[in-house]
Amino acid sequence: MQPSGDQLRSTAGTITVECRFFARYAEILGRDVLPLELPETATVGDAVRELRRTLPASDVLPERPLAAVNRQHTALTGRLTHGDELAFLPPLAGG
Amino acid sequence: MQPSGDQLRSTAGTITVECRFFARYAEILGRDVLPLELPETATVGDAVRELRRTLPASDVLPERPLAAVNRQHTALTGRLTHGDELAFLPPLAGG
Amino acid sequence: MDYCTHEPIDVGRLMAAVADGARGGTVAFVGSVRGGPEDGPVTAIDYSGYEEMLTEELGRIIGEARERWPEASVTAQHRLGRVPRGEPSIAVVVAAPHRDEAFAACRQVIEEAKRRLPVWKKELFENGATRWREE
Amino acid sequence: MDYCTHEPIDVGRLMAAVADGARGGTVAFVGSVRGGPEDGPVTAIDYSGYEEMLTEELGRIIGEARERWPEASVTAQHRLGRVPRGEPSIAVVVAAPHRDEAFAACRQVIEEAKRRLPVWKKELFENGATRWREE
Repeated sequence: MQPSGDQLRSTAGTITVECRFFARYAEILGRDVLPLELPETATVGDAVRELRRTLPASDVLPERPLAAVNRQHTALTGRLTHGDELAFLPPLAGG
Repeated sequence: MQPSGDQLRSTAGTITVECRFFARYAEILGRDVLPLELPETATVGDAVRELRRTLPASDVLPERPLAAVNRQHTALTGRLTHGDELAFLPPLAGG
Repeated sequence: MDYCTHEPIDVGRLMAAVADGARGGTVAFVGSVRGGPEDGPVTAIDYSGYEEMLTEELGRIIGEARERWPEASVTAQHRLGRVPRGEPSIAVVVAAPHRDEAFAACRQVIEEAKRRLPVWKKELFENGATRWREE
Repeated sequence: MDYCTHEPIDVGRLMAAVADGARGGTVAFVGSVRGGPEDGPVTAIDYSGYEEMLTEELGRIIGEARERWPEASVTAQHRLGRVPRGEPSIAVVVAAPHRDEAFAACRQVIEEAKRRLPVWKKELFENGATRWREE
């Protein structure tokens, strides 16, 4: 049985996540959202490597940035699922 | 040389202090002030013993009550001086 | 601001009194008259105090906190008289450059106030009864 | 009360929201925009946040405190947008039957908020310059 999201996948065996950038990252990258296609086994760390390889000015994104998946803090080893909202968070400065 | 307060002393070799009672003590004793004559070497503890010996309903005053001399917490061993304000404090319940 | 008041405590005013652009962390403790299940149907507490000593002693307690945390701005107020259930009887407010100091100083002042202030409370119950409460 | 606001934080309203006759101790932490000597002439901070996550994460942090101190009533609010020097950017308020719990829960919430909330600040200086502040 196949996951029901499969029909939305851009290519067989891949998933698409919505990357979101905030604060300094958004300012330097000049964007705050970006759809990203990844292999269906991809982790957050894989997304980081793909972005650092392809995005202009992508060195603003460190090798190990803080990340959140679907509005929850997530480790770089966290697995991604098609349709996830993947946010990259500059060092937090709340309060 | 004699302390200058000596002229105010009721009897040679004695001092007078103003006892103050609060809250439950004042309620049960039926008074909130009382002048007390004591030997000039008297301590707070001596004043307690004298009050417990002479005052009606004085058993409201425990053997070791909280006491303050001139608005500062004072141990029972604290020496008294003529004219001191000697307050007896029921268990504190501030805040 | 007087350390002892017979009026309702205005916590916002106390917070404004310690505020200042250089102190980013403010901690306030507010103690209120409690009348929950474990307290019985208390409608109010009559607070009485040895007022001259209360003022002096709270001044000493605040002075000790200022000495220990020189960058902190500290104030406090104890209410006397009849305080209805739910209303504040004491407030301690500390502003400091960093929150560690603000928490520590606020905590020290309320602990010392509870331990040292010459204040007594008489509970008033719904049925009109009263009782000295000694904790 | 929303956990995230673009308006000035009303600390008195937050305190009223947690108050209740059974909880005698209330502790509030208020963090304000600092512009003291060590901070340079900061006139305001522009706070930006990942708002959907900020709301969810602050809700989780408050939920953790409520779970650990079940008798406590806990609320908090983070302000976003331009906050002038001296005005609160965050407030955490806890009411509890006893002050130990109120202090502990308030402290846990502000520490977790500082550690976990997706919020960023850009300092605005008197001369018009701006700077991302990463702590």
